[in-house]
Parts: sequence; structure tokens; C-alpha cells
Amino acid sequence: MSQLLEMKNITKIFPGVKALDKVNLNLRSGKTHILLGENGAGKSTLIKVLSGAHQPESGEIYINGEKAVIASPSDAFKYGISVIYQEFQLAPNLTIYENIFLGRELTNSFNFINKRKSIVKTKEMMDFVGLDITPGTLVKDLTIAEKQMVEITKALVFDSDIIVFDEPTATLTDKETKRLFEIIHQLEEEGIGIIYISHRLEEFKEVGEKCTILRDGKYIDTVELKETSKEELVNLMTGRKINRDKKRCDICSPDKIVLKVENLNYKDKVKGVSFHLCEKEILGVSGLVGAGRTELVKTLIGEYSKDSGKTYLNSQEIEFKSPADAIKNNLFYLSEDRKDEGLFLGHSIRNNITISSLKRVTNKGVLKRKHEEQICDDLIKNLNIKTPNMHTEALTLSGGNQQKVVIAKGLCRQAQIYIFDEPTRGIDVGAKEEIYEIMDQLIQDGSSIIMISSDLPELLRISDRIMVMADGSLVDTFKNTKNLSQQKILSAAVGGGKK
Amino acid sequence: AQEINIGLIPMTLSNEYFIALINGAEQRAELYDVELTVQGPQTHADALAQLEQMENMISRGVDAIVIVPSSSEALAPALLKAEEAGIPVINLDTKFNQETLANAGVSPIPFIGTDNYVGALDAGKLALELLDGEGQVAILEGISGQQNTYDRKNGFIDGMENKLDVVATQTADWEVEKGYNAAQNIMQANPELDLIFGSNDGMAIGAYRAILEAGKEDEIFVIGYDAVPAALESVKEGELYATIAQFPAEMGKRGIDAAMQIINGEQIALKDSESTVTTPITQENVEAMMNYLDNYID
Amino acid sequence: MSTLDNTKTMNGGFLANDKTVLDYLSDYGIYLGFLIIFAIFSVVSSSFFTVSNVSNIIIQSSIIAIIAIGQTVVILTEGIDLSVGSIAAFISIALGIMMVDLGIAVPLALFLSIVMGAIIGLINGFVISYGKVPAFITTLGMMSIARGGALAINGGRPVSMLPRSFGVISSASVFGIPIFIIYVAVFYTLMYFLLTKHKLGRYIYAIGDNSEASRLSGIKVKAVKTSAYIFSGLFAAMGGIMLTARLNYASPTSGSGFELDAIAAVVIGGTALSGGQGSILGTLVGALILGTLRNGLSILNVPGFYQQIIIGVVIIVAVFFDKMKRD
Amino acid sequence: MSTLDNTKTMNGGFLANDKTVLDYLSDYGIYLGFLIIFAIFSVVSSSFFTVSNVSNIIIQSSIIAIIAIGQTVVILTEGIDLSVGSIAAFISIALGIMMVDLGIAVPLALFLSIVMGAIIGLINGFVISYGKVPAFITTLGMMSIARGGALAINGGRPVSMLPRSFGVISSASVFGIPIFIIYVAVFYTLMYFLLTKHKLGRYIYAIGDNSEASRLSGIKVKAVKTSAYIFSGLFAAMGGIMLTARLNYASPTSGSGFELDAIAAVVIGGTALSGGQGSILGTLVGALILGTLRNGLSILNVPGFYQQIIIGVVIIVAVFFDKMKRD
Ligand SMILES: Nc1ncnc2c1ncn2[C@@H]1O[C@H](COP(=O)(O)OP(=O)(O)OP(=O)(O)O)[C@@H](O)[C@H]1O
Ligand SMILES: Nc1ncnc2c1ncn2[C@@H]1O[C@H](COP(=O)(O)OP(=O)(O)OP(=O)(O)O)[C@@H](O)[C@H]1O
Ligand SMILES: O[C@@H]1[C@H](O)[C@H](O)CO[C@H]1O
Ligand SMILES: [Mg+2]
Ligand SMILES: [Mg+2]
Repeated sequence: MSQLLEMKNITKIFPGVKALDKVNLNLRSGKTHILLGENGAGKSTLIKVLSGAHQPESGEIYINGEKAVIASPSDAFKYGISVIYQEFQLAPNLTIYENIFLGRELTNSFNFINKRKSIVKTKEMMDFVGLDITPGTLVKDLTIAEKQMVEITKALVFDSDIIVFDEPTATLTDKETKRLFEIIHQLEEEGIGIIYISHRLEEFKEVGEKCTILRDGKYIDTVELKETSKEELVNLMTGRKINRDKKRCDICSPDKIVLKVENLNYKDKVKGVSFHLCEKEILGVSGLVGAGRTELVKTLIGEYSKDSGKTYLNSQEIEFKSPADAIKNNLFYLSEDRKDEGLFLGHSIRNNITISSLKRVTNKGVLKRKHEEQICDDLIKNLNIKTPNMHTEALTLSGGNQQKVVIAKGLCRQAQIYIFDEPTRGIDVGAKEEIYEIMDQLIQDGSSIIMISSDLPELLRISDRIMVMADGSLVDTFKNTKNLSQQKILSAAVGGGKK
Repeated sequence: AQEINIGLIPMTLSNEYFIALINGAEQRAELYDVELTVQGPQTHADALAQLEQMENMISRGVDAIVIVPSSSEALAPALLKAEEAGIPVINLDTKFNQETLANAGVSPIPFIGTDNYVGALDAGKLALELLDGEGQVAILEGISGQQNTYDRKNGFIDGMENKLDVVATQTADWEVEKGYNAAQNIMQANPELDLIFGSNDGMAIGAYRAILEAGKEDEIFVIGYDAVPAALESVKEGELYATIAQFPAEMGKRGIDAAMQIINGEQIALKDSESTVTTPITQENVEAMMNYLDNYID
Repeated sequence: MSTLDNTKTMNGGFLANDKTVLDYLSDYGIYLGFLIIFAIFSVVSSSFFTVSNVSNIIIQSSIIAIIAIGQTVVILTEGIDLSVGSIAAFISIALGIMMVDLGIAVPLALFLSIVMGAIIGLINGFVISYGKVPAFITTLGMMSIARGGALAINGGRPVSMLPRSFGVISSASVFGIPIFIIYVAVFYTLMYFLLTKHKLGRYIYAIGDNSEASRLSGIKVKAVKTSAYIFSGLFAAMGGIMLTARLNYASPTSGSGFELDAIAAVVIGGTALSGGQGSILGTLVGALILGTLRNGLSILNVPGFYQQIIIGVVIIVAVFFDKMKRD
Repeated sequence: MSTLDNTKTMNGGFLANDKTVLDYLSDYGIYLGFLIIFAIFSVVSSSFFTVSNVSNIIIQSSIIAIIAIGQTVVILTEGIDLSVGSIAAFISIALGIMMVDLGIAVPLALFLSIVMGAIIGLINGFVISYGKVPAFITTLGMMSIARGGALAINGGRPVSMLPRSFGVISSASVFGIPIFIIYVAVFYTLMYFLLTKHKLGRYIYAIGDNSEASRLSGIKVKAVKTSAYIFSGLFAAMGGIMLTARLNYASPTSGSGFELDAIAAVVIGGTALSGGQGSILGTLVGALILGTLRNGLSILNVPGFYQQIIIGVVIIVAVFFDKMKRD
């Protein structure tokens, strides 16, 4: 069978970084090819070379055996390549249907847009992918997961020969993920070749057959997934072994409650939620996309102004009027949306890390540069952030490394209570373990953690208790004992939604 | 010997009045075979630009500076510098306020220009005659703080013997656009208006455009001041009723004369103030004035 | 996705593309603000709300309104055009010279003027898109260049005695409606359709909203951006022509400050300087608000100095209520 | 990541906080551009590169340079301040009235002027941060209000005959260095440290880069933004005082166009209008470039109209090479 796509000896250099070093990739039609590698290994860069977003220093691309020249994204479209980027590429103030057809509008011969047809076709495609929103909704009003689904829809609307998914499931819950896999298999049947990037090793066997591994910008190997164990994959990808089977079990002692929330309400997004958090506890928060988890914690910290409810911090009633209030009281929230709410993309890693903790590194407001750099150095090492140095702009980091910077910002603050919202989004397996260990360390040092995650195995891996939300309400809270299963949480999440 | 260089700074470069003044000065400079350096701001009211232009000329080491100040009071610091550098200054058209200068320690500066009170008296008389002794008039004033501005306003009022009703006076900084806007405002508020005295032609021309636009060209007369070519054409066409001619080219010439006298160390016979004449121009004598002006503006 | 309903689409968005004029009226405080300002003047002064004065207001607002069309397009792409006032002046003088000194026939001179405006816009757009010089700098530079050019080509002198036939451009009327009002109506309608129904309009919005996403969607970002500046140059030229016709006189110092007025009209009308959001109809209202304030205050005979103070306050307050309403 | 080296830090970033003066010189095309412009004038005219003329240039640039400090701070927060020129004029007149008509002692009058400037800035900042009115509109409104105020408080008349002791503010010198140069040096140094070495500076940059992330990082965004406008009002007042001292005269129509000059200095100096990126030292160079061009062309006796054309072209070209160098 002939190759649909061959990428040969692709080399891409950024100032100071060889992001790709003679990388090869082959793809057949009707197959899904998985691309694996640690954060910063070069996966997204390879994709951007394919899509014409980056020009490589050297290397060739063949499509159906013929040499392809891809100088711009519009060239890539001509070759039938569609890409769903890791960092969303949507216009927030345009509607869903406008985004879906952006660059390839349905028009009459005078280039006037056929709005009705665009909406109808969008609706059709959204039904197909299982996205139940009005096509006229502005993209900025969507949740991260919804945006991801819009990206996917956008790629599917056009007849492509090659579709690339760069970490599509990082923000999706099981329900959407399942639907996505069904779609992928359907696409395979239509003869489309798919490149699939993910850090969720569990998914791989469900999706594809072959997997190419990159490490430090270099091509390592291409393996058959049937013949390769997870451990081997991790080995190939990191060059070392990782122990992934730990599980936290020390259930909290209820006498030491650090945070108590009573009957919190915010519009129809958060409905009468009450819960507590104990000292040295990790409280997992589960729920389907749009269950209101993010809204709950944003209401808690005063980012949204609550309609009613009480908060007690260390048994004292307290009112957070803004995130600044919460942070001042040592309660720190890390957003799920690193690009819009987490990072200062144009600023250095150092400035990102210390922005919430400038008290630590200033004397009467004046920065102590050495001290600051020492702290940053330590965090960069601790979290293994791949970067030339701390003065690099956050913008140039790979997705996963950007996420680590967000976490470093939180750690730098040394808070009593952390609220992590999807903290491991886009982080590779090895690094995830490291982050869990850091969380363990935080707990041992006396902090408490609320962890929102759509990754159930992760919640089960690390939480002491797991509370499940649906439709803005708290449905149930489980102790994370040995017999708590994914299924049990999931059915609570789904069941609750139907109430 | 080193070539003599005289700096000329008009109030602005974008007014035909000063173009005539510059051309007069240039003709004279050619006669003396000296170099003339002309720098000027884009608008009438930019004292800071003039200050800087003076500084730059002093830096260049010009032998004399001839200036029409944007403000009668604002340039003392640069005048002091010129004095320190031994560069003589001649004042044209718009008179420095001697009191302010003295207060700042600047020695008296010779002046050559129009007696604007006298010129504006004529304008006032014309208006009175035209309106037959009664009616509503508005005055568009020049830049606040300039002697010309006050002299022309007072001259006009005295000329019409205070018989006409001054319903509005607005400053328009000698600019066409501002004259246009001010006239629009004045007409909106005073539907019965009979005449506008634009204390320079730019403002008068702007005012006439506004009148034309409001369709009131048969109701409101306009009298200007300066006799720039555009105004003369307008008078000829029966648009502006009249303008008071000044002779800026004359000022330019005599400014250079005076500068040369001082440079040559002649104890000049120059009084501290010299006047050039004014003449009222209406349709009757407009052709002659146009012919005269052709010598100074192409 | 639990609580999705239609109200979200209805209230949430404030993008032109999806809305009818009626939607706007209810959505936007600024339309209301305009009506309130208008109502106040009508009550306070009897000579304000008359056919002739209303037509006056529109005519007085029309030059800025026309120039602001191009400015809207540019701002939607996250750009800015500071050169419009100088372009208007340059075109004004050039047109005067063509008609008077060169004796070029009026229609041809008009055509050439518009072409020149478009070319200046093209130069702006080219330097910005391909030279990557920020729009602010490029158009500030062009502001200076075009002004210098306007002054230099005729030695700082104005051009008067324009041909009679040229005057028709401003004095004509159609079914009793002054032609300036017709220009405004026609060009706003055309550009409304272009921006909301045409592919190019969609691209203009998309680029302003997210230029990287637009690029990755295959839009030729540089070309579209350049086209925005061509529009701006073209409408600035049109403004220059209207100005010349209105004054029957071409002055090289005219049009200064038009850029701020035009940008103000755009921003008062709800278009964000950060691009991607706004509407051309809002711009029209913005221009009319400015025109109405100036006209109304002078009818009330408020002294010039105080007019400025009041206009400043009213603009801020109007936009404040607009924001309140939308939040 | 195979080949990591240090060149990255040298070329990649372009944020102020991390750089020394030397880094800049090598990083930024604009510094080089400035030197080239300077060199050309020195070669072409013998009276350009003299102690007295260089001091002239700095003095002539100093008012815009001082006003542009505040403008830099505002622009770093993704704002803009169009009211600085009018504030300068208002303060100028107010100061004149205080000293001449009210007989307030010079030092007290100066102090009150600065406080007034800060208060006007506070009002701007408050309306922008808490009232959510876009900075462009708020400061455009304030531009009109302050100008109207400047005209109204003295009936449009200038104030002259200022006390002799006031003149010292511009005529004094320290170790032979004209005091205006000292002002520039002192305030730029102070603000350089504030912006790069102080917490508040970090916050100002952060807000400009991502205001939502700033909020969630615990920064009091509204308060910091407001402080930026206070700085701007304060430095505008300082500019107004300097202007008054330089002319020994206070005029209500002065300072118009200062806002564009100040913004131009900031943007030529490499600060992005989109906020979060740039440096105060760049602004100084930007102001000096403008001043040098004006001075040099006038020393060369280039006719006024052509000066404008050349300035426009040079600014665009300088920034073009700056961008080239950085990309
Ligand atoms: N625009 C850029 N400028 C400079 N360096 C870049 C740029 N984009 C990517 N890099 C660098 O290239 C390397 C590869 O990044 P890439 O985004 O391809 O990683 P990735 O494999 O997709 O990682 P992740 O799993 O975290 O998404 C990283 O070191 C990153 O810092
Ligand atoms: N900016 C917004 N404007 C309007 N509605 C929003 C906005 N953000 C979220 N929503 C809606 O609020 C509801 C709850 O969203 P939220 O982000 O809190 O969910 P979540 O449980 O955290 O899910 P996710 O896994 O997507 O983060 C969803 O229905 C979503 O559509
Ligand atoms: O005398 C002159 C002229 O009238 C000119 O038009 C403006 O400045 C005045 O001082
Ligand atoms: Mg990636
Ligand atoms: Mg969430």
C-alpha cells in the first residue's frame, strides 16, 4: 500500500533551539498514526511544518508519492491537510458557524456569504460530533472543551485527506473522547489518514496501530502498538522508567477542616454547593464538561460575584471579593485556561513564575534579582521545564512546558490552599508523575489541594476524596477507597446531570 | 569675507500674507546678495516652534533674525539668547509686548508693521456705511495676546462708532478652518446677523464659506483684512465685500533693510517703531491691488 | 453543556455580522444615548428639531462620517489610520490644482483624486502588512508626509476659483434631499453589506479578532489588511473632495484633526480599537453624535470654551452608559 | 531541545525588565537608527554637532520626553492618553493664574500644578478602570475638557509677566548642564528603576500583557491601571510647567499635538501599543529622534513643508529597520 504522507528529514530551528532534528514520519490512508513524545519533544512543531505554519530549515514532504511544497496554510489546504492545533485557533468574537467556515466560506459567485447554508451545514456537523449548542453562539462564550469540539468540527467540515489532531482529548471528558474515537474510526473507513497526538497512553490502542516517538527533537522509533507495552512506550519516550502505580490513601481527618463552603450560589451555574476541605487533603472534583466546576471555584475566589453562600477559612468566616483577596489569604487558584488566564505569553518564564509572589522577592517593593532568580531556577529544575533559560518568553515554550510554568507560578506562592483546575492538561506521562509527587510534597508540607480534573484515572490516583458535580450542583462525594471505580464516578456525573 | 546670513521667521508658512512678506524679503536679500534662511511653523499659534527655530538659527550663527512672532509675549527667552549671542532682531507685523520683554530683561526691539488700529477703523467705517447705521455684526478675532488682535477689534468698533450691535466675538487664531467653524457657530446662534468682520482674510474666507453653505450669502456681508490674493479674487467676484490691504512685502523689504543696516554697524535711523500703510479695498480698486500683488506672489 | 439556551446568542454577542438594525437599537446604549441627546436639544431649543437643522446636522457630520467608514474598516482589522485628515487635505489641493491650474475636466479630476487616495492607502497598507511597521507609526508618518505634500505642491497657498460645475457635487439634491446625505446613505449601505454579508468583510473581522487563527485558516492576512487601508485612503479622498466642494476652496491646512474625529466616531459607535468587534452603523451614530453635539451647543449659544468641556463630558458619559448597558 | 545556547536571551526577548543599557544598544535597531540620523546630520552640517546644538536638541526634545514618560507607562498597560497636551495647557494657564493673579508663591504654585495634573490623571484612570470606558474615549473626552478648561479659566487669554524667580526652572544649570537636561536624566532614571526593578513596574507590564491573568494572579488591576494614568497626568503637568517656563508665558492653546508626539516617541522607541512590551529608554530615544530630525532639518534650512515630508519618511524607515533587526 502506498504512503499517503511522507515527511523526510525535517529539521526546524528556533533561535537557540533545534526543535526538530531530521525527523521522519509516514502515514497511510485509512490509518491513524500516533505521535508521542515528552513535552517539548517537537510534536506540535512537526505538525506546524506540515500545515505550512512553520517553514523547516530542511527536509521534504511527499504526498501520495509526490513532492509537496507547503509554504503557507492555504497551500496545506490545497493538499487536503486539516489541522486541529493544540492551542486553539479560533476567532473568539465570531460565531461557531463563522469559525467553522473561516477561510472557506460558502458564497455565491459574487463572494457574498450564504449564511443560512452555513448554519445548516454547521448544525449538521455539530450534531455529528455531538456538540449541542446553537451555531450562532460566539466562540468566546464557550468552555475550553466546547472550543475543542468546535475545532474538531471545523476540521471535519471539509473534505480532507489528512487530518491532524494535536492533543484533542486533553480538555475532553470521557463522553466526548468516546465520540471522538468513533469519529476517527469513521474517518479511517473513508480512507482518510490521521495523525494523532496525545499524552494519554491509555487511549492509544483504541485509536491507532502505529506510533512514532520523538525525543528532544529527534526521531526515535516507529512501533506497532499491538506489540508494545505502555512501559516500553514510556521508556522510548523518556529514556527512563517511571513508576505509575502509586495511589494516595491517607484519608483526611475531619477535625482539621481548613476550608468550608456553605450553600454557594452563582446565577444558574453554581447551585447551592456546600463542601469542605481538610488539612493535608487532596479533594478531587469530577464532572462532565460544563458541569460547573470551574464556575464553582471561580465563584469561591471572588472572580465571579456570588449570589449567596458563606466561606470559612480556618474556621473564620471570610469574604473573597476578588482573586487578590483569596491570594492574600493564601488560597491560590490556577486556571484551566493557560493561554487566556494563566500566562503572560510575551513575558519571561521568570516574570511568569514570580508574579503572584513578588512579596517574596522584593524588599520594600524593590526586586531582589538574585533571590528571584534562585527561586525560579529551583522551580524550573523541580518541574523540569524545558527551556534555554528563565528569560525565555513563555510564548516559545511547548504546550506542556507552558502548563508547567503555570504550576510553577502557583508553587512559588507557597499557599495554604491550592485550587488546581486541570493542572496536567497537555503534560506528558513522566511529568505528570512528577507533578503528583510535588502535590504529595505540598500536602506533606501542610497545604491542602482542590483538584479539578477531567482525567478520572488521575483523580483516582491522587485524591483523598472525590466530589462529583453535574449541572452546577454537587451530586455526591466519595472517599477514594480501593473499591471506588471510574464507573461509579461517571454514573454519578451522568445521573446527576439528568436530575 | 564670510557670507552674510539673515534668518526670517514668519508667523506661519501657510498663509499667503506671509508668503508675500517672505517674497518681499527675498527680493531685497537678493539685492544685497545675502543669504536668507526662512523657517516658520505650520499654524499661526505655535510659539514653541518659533522659539526652537530661533534657537536653531542662533546655533547656526545667523547675522540677524527678522521675526513675526506668534505671540507678543512668549519669545523672551530666545530673544535673550540672541542678545547674548550678539544677534540683532527685527520685529515685523506683530508687535512684541515691550513691557513683557523689559520685564524679562530683553532690550527694546525695532518694529516695522501696520498700524492696525487705523486699518481697522476703515473697516468699521465701511461696515457702518454698508449697514446704514444699524445691524448685527460679529468679529472674528486673531490669536489672543497679540497686539494686532486687540488693535483690529478696537479699531473696528471705534470705526463703526459703536453704533452696530456686536452680537459675537470669537477667536479663530487667524486660521481659515477656525474661521469657518466659528462663523457656523455664530450664525446658528444669531439668525439675524448682518455682517462679519474677519480680522484677517483667512478667517474672513472661512466665514464666507460657512455663509455660502448656509445659503445666507445674500444676507450677511463679510469684510476681511490683509488683501491676500484669494481675498482679492473674492472681492472681485462680489463675495467678500471688502478687505483692508496691508503691505507685507513692504515689511519684508524694510525688515531686511533694517537688518543690513545693523549688521553693517550703521547707527540706524530706525525709530523703535515704523508703520506701513493700509488701504481699504472694494470692488472698485481691487484690480489695481491685484496687479501690485502680482509682483510678490506668482 | 447543561444550560444552553437561546438567550446566550441573543445577548452575548455584539458582532455586526449577525444583527439587524433592530437588534442594534435594543442592544446598544449608544443608539439610545444618541436619541437622548437629540431629545434634550429638541426640548431646550425650538430651532433645533427642524427639517432644515436636522439636514444641517447630517451635512455637517457627513465628511467625518464618510472618512470614518474607512477608519472603521481599518480599526476592525486592529489597525489605525492617522493619515486620513492629511490625505483629505492633499487630495483637496491636488484636486484644486488639477481643475484650476491643469484644466483637467471635473469628472476626470474627481476620478484621479479617488485613485490617488486609494494609492496612498495602498502605500500605508503595504508598509504595514509587508514592512511590518506598526500602523500607528506608518500612518503617523504618512500624516506628516501627506500634509507636507499638500503644503509643498502649491507653496502653502490655497486654490480658489474652482469651476462652477464642480460645485454641483455639494449643492445638488435628489428628490429634495441634499446630496451629502445621499452620499452618506449610499456608502454606509454599501459598506454595511460588504462588511456583514461579504467574504471580505468576514475576513476583516476575523483578522482583527485573531490574526494568527486567520492565517492558519488560509486567509491572506496581508492582502486583506492592505485592502483595509485602501478603503481608508479612498474614503479619506472622498472626504477631501466633499470638503473642497463644500468650501468651494482647497486649503492645504484643512482636515487637521479629522483623524481624531473619525476615530472618535468609530469608537463611540462601539467598535473596539483592539479589532474584530464593532459595526459600521455604530460609526454613523458616532459621527452623528459628534455633529449633533456641536450643532446643538452652538444653537444654544454656549460659548466655545464651554462647548468643548460639555462635548468631552457627554462623550464619556454616553460611552459609559453604553458599556453599562452591554455588561 | 538539542542545541541550547545563550544567544536566545540576547536576540529573542524584547522585554525591558531584563536588560541593561548595553543589551539595548545591541538589540535595538532604533538606537542604531538614532545614531545614524545623528551621524548624517553631523556630516552634512558643521553647526549640528556642537555642544550648544546638542544641548539644544535635548532641551527641544525634553518637554515631549518628559510627557512621554507617563505615556509609556499608560501604553504599557495597554492604554493610551490623548489628554496630555491639553493637560499641559491647562496646567500652564492654571500655574500662570496662580503665580500672577493669585500671587501664590512659586514653589507652592508648582506643587499645586503637579497635584492638579495627578488629579486629572486620577480622574482619567478612575473612569477607565472603574467606569470601563475605553481609554481612547476617556482621554479624548478629557482632551476636550481640559482644553476647554484652559480656555475658559482665563477667557481664552494667555498669561504673561510671570515672576522672575519662576524663570529659574528653565534657565538654571547644574555644573554647566542646562536644568532641562537634568530633569530628563533624573526622571528617566527614576522611572527606569520603577519599571524594571520595582513591583509596581512588574505589575504594569503584566497587566498590559494579559489583564485577565493578572487579575487571577492577585494583581489589583484597576488600581494599577489607575496609577498609570496618575503618572501620565503628573508628567503632563510637568511638561506644562516646563513649557510655561521655556516660553516664560502661559497660553491656553499651547500643547496641541503633544499627545501625538508623545505617543510617537513611545512607539518609535519600541513600546507596543498592544501593551506589555517595551522600555522607557526606548521612549527617550524616540523623543530624541523626533527632536533631532526637527532640529537637524531646520539647521540644514530644509524648507518647512519638505521637513514634514522627510520626518514622516525617516520615522517609517527607522522603525522599519528596527523591526527587521528584531525579527
Ligand atoms: N515559536 C517558537 N519559538 C521558539 N521556540 C519554539 C517555538 N515553538 C516551539 N519552540 C520550541 O520547540 C521545541 C518543541 O516544541 P513543540 O511545541 O513542538 O513541543 P511538543 O512536542 O508539541 O510538546 P508538548 O507535548 O508540550 O505540546 C520546544 O523546546 C519549544 O520551546
Ligand atoms: N464565559 C462564559 N460565558 C458564558 N457561559 C459560560 C462561560 N464560561 C462557561 N460558561 C458556561 O458555564 C457552564 C459551566 O462551565 P464551566 O467551565 O464551569 O464547566 P466545568 O465543569 O469547569 O467544565 P470544563 O471541564 O469545561 O471546565 C457551561 O455551561 C458553560 O457553557
Ligand atoms: O497681520 C497679520 C496678518 O493679518 C495675518 O493674516 C495673521 O497675522 C497677523 O498678525
Ligand atoms: Mg505540542
Ligand atoms: Mg472547567
